[in-house]
Amino acid sequence: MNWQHLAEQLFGNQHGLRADGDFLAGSVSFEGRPLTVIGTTNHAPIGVRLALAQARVVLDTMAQQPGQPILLLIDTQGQQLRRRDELLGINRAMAHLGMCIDLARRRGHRVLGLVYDQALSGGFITSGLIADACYALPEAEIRVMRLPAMARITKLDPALLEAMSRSNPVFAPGVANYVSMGGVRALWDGDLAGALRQALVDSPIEDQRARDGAARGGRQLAARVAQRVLDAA
Amino acid sequence: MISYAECSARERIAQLLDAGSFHEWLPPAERVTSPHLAQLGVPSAFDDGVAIGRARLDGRTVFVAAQEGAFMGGGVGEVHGAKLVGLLRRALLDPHGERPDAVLLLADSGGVRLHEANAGLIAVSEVMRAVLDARAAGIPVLFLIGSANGCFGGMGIVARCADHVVMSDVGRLAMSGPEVIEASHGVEEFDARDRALVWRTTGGKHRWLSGDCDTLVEDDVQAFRDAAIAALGDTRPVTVQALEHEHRLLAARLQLLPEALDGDIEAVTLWRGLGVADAARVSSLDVDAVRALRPA
Amino acid sequence: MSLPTAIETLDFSYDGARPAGRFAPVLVGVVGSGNLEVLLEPGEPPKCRVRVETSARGFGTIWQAVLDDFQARHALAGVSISINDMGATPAVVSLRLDQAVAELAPGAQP
Amino acid sequence: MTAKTWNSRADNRAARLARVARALGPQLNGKLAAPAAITALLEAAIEPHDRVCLEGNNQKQADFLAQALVQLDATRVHGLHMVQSVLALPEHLDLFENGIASKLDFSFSGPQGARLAKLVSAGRIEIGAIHTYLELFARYFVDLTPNVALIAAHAADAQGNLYTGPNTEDTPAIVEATAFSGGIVIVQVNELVGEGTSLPRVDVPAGWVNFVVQAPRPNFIEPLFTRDPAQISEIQVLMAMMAIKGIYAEYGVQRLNHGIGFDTAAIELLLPTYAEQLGLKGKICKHWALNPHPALIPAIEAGWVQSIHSFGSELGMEDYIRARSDVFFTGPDGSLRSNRAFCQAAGHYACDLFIGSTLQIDLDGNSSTATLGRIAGFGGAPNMGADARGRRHASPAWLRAGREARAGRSGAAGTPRGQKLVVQMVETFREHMQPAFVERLDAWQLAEQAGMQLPPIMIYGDDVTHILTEEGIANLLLCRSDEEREQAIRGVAGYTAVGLGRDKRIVENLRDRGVIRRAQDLGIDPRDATRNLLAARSMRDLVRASGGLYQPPRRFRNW
Repeated sequence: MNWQHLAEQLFGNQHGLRADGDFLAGSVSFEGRPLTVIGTTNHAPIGVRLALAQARVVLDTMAQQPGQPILLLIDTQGQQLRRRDELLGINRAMAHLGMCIDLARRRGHRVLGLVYDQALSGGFITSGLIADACYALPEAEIRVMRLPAMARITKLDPALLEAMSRSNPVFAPGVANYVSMGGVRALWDGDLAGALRQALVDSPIEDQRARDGAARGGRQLAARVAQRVLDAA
Repeated sequence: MISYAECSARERIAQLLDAGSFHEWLPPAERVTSPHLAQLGVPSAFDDGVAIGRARLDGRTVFVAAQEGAFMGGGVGEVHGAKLVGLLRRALLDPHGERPDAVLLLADSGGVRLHEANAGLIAVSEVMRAVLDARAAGIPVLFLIGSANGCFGGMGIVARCADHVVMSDVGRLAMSGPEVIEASHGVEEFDARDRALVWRTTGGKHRWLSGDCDTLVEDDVQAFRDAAIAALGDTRPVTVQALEHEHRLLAARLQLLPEALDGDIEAVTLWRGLGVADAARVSSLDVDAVRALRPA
Repeated sequence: MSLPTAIETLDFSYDGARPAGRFAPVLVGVVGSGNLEVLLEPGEPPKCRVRVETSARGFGTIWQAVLDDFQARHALAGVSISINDMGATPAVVSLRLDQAVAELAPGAQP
Repeated sequence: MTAKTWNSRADNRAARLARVARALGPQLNGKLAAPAAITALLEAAIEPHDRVCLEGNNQKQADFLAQALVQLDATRVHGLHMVQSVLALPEHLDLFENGIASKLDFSFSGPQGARLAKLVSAGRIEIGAIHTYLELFARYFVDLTPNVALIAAHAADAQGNLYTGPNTEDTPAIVEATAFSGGIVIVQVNELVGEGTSLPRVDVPAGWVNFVVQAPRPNFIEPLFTRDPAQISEIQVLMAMMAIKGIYAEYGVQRLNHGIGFDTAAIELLLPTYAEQLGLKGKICKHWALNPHPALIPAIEAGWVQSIHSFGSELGMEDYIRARSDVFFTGPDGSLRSNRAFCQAAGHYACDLFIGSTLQIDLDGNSSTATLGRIAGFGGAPNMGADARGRRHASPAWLRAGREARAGRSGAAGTPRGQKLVVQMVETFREHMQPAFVERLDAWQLAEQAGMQLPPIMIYGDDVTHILTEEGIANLLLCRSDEEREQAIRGVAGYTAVGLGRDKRIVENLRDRGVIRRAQDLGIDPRDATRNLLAARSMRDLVRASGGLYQPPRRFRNW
């Protein structure tokens, strides 16, 4: 779904969300309450510049609209794969973005992520995955990398990975797998505004993803192993 | 002098912390291993590539995790990540009345373990949140980076979420590996075989000069130990003011570096812009000399 | 489904003459390319059991020969040996096994 | 009746020079040709079916001239007979694909070995023979004399004098053979020094050079002999300990050559540590025929090494060599003068020991680096790794090896003489569990495939004196029958099929006689073989050991 269409479904025709290149931002009104929207589009690669642009809006929201909820609209091909960005400390810029979002949460801003197109690895860790909860549209795609590239790097047989990905959500791209592993709290299907309204009310503040993954059967060990560490003599 | 880079994860623990003080949780004999590897023809490791536990550092209680880079490049999988999360939570929740003075993460990781990609990605994000939870509770988190694999991918982000980062000059801290960038944008963009270029872009000296790490040390276990002891009290609350300061710094840095510079001059140009005297000679200088170059 | 790349598991069992007694588990080595980890734990005397999980399939006879020689050197009893292997050569396997035995309590050594 | 012409080669050279002058016109200034005129120069200087030596060895490459040669019009220049040390660049084989060349005599083809095998089996290349370096140089002066030599030097002056820099390598041998037999010498240089400036030194006098062209880029040099100590394994440390204690100390080896590789780098790095502890300083390893291996820096600094003569140089070692001129052969300008031909001669006649690695060894002790589908050639190993039958001067190591080989023998076989120590050092399994010991070398099958007259054996079994593996040292000098020899080899072949096929009783007997010596027989505990014994464990340790004089190439620097 393109972002304009999404914004109209969520916030109506006069949504006030603006694109600056691949960067989306705006203060919108959702059912009479103000909401900060931050996002990217065109499968934007997240480089230093785009990470800082997002962080700026989070900082401004904290300063000017204390407690105002923040919605992150996610469409990224992952981190910018450039030497220049590495030199400039892209990991630091992304950590900064993540820490801004995290601090906003701690200061009472409800932060939700929505993968409306695609989400990949680095670009996802400091957006949807650092929010209170992350949601996705059913047609969205989430992955670390494509199977052929994964096969090349791990030197595993692509046919084997393909076969594995059918039986084990750990390997395969797809929002359903992320739901079953707890990484995505739920899919938003049909009444998107209704789904957002619900999420603003009932998204957890604590990190429940490991427990969700265990309950849904997609990630059996994470919660259990972490608990064993807590219990160990 | 014992090379930190050459040590295994368990050797680092043994050498860095007070002798004999390490008490391991979920040790190898408990066989808490990855369930995802065997079907891919990859053997598992009895500790899933990370040793965690409680120890003493200069007599003070610390929690420590050491990643083993030789196993799957130190990649974070479901179990590996859960051990890190459990360690950080244990520091925070303190169920046994043993609250540590710090959590030390001896990073040696390429980031997400691709063999369990989705679980690894979520796990890294859980580690990141757990690090920030610990910090919010006033427990300092220290990253030590000086291994052969360095600290890349999601772990490169998590490292920058810590209170304090110690690096050696052979350590590397970055996001994408040079091989990945070369594969995606060509050898002209990043020649992964040009190790000098790789280290100018990601290595400890550069991270020191640009302020991306807080301490620069020699590739020596004792030097890492001394730096960790010195950093024990270094708690840095995450506040709006601190993040605004960080934002100004990063935004200003972005302006220092013109686009599309050649790899031969790019790093030196940035160092000059940052006010580093003698920028051209950095590659040939030793750690002591480079330490003195960082602008105040 | 059995895949050609799956891990191969090999089990060996010996009777030994030198009881290892009680000891804390010993771990030596790292699972990395051309390397292995060896975990020694107390077992049922007089047995010395060895379980190997390896990514290099089809070398059962070599493992047998390497372990026969190892047990001929040490004659361990009451030891359970677990190995995770990523294609280590026999020389590295023998070295790790000897390193692990050296970590056993001194009383266990002849 | 016409008079017999006795100066046709000189006449032919004069004709070629005149042709070049006409073709280039103002683009030729004295001996200096414009880079843009390189095609015209080569087409005028080279005649169809010439023997052409294109300088290229395992380090420096006349790459600009190679690229130019490939571009020539094959209707004008074709059927060339290439005589050259190494096939390293793709252009070296492109020449045969596009019809410019048809026949080849060479020594080594490492990186191009697979492609060479394909071209040979497709009938695109006729191979005269595969040589050792010294053997090929020798034939330059007998029946493979080049008509045209295309060489590389660092700098030239206005007269055409050449400075070859540290990587002199093959250049003197090639130029001497060509210039004194009516041939044409064309050189690519990195720099031209202006009128009034003199070269650091003259390695080739102008009178032997016909044309000089400045290449747009410096000639390529491969840092082939740089081994990062970080990659040396503990098994290699163990084998190095065994080499030092079981062979170097045993024979008192003072003059030696090391092959390329991590096995021998480990030995170099154990001299100032393990060998020092054994009290061997001054008793072994004083004189070397060796490239400037960075791994030898700690031993040099610790005072182990008196002299090193080199085949070529090594990138990054220039300043170090300059500052250690007591050890290296350097010119009055301070830079290294290497010379492959002389160093090969030195390695053959003046060294008591050669030690190197191989890929396969058979039950007769024959060893080969040939693998199926690749024609790799030999380089210098067969020359170093062969007994010097013409040697007459004695040394303790040489005499002792000779005594061991001859004890109890009579007649010609028992006549007292020495023998060179030729050591093959291999792990029983290479990576991916490939056994180093085999019943039959791949070389035999390769010979059948490529229609060679002989299998490409690198070092013949009857030249090998010791085989060293992590399982022990087999001293083949002490074997008195083919069966003993076979069991001695099986006895150090470990868990390979060859090793498991040993007769345990005979092998134990050989061990009792000292024919086979295991680590524990030498008083070495394998658990002591840790990387901590290495005098340098990283590239940076080497730089430190050199006092900052060694400047490793970028690809080796992790700082």
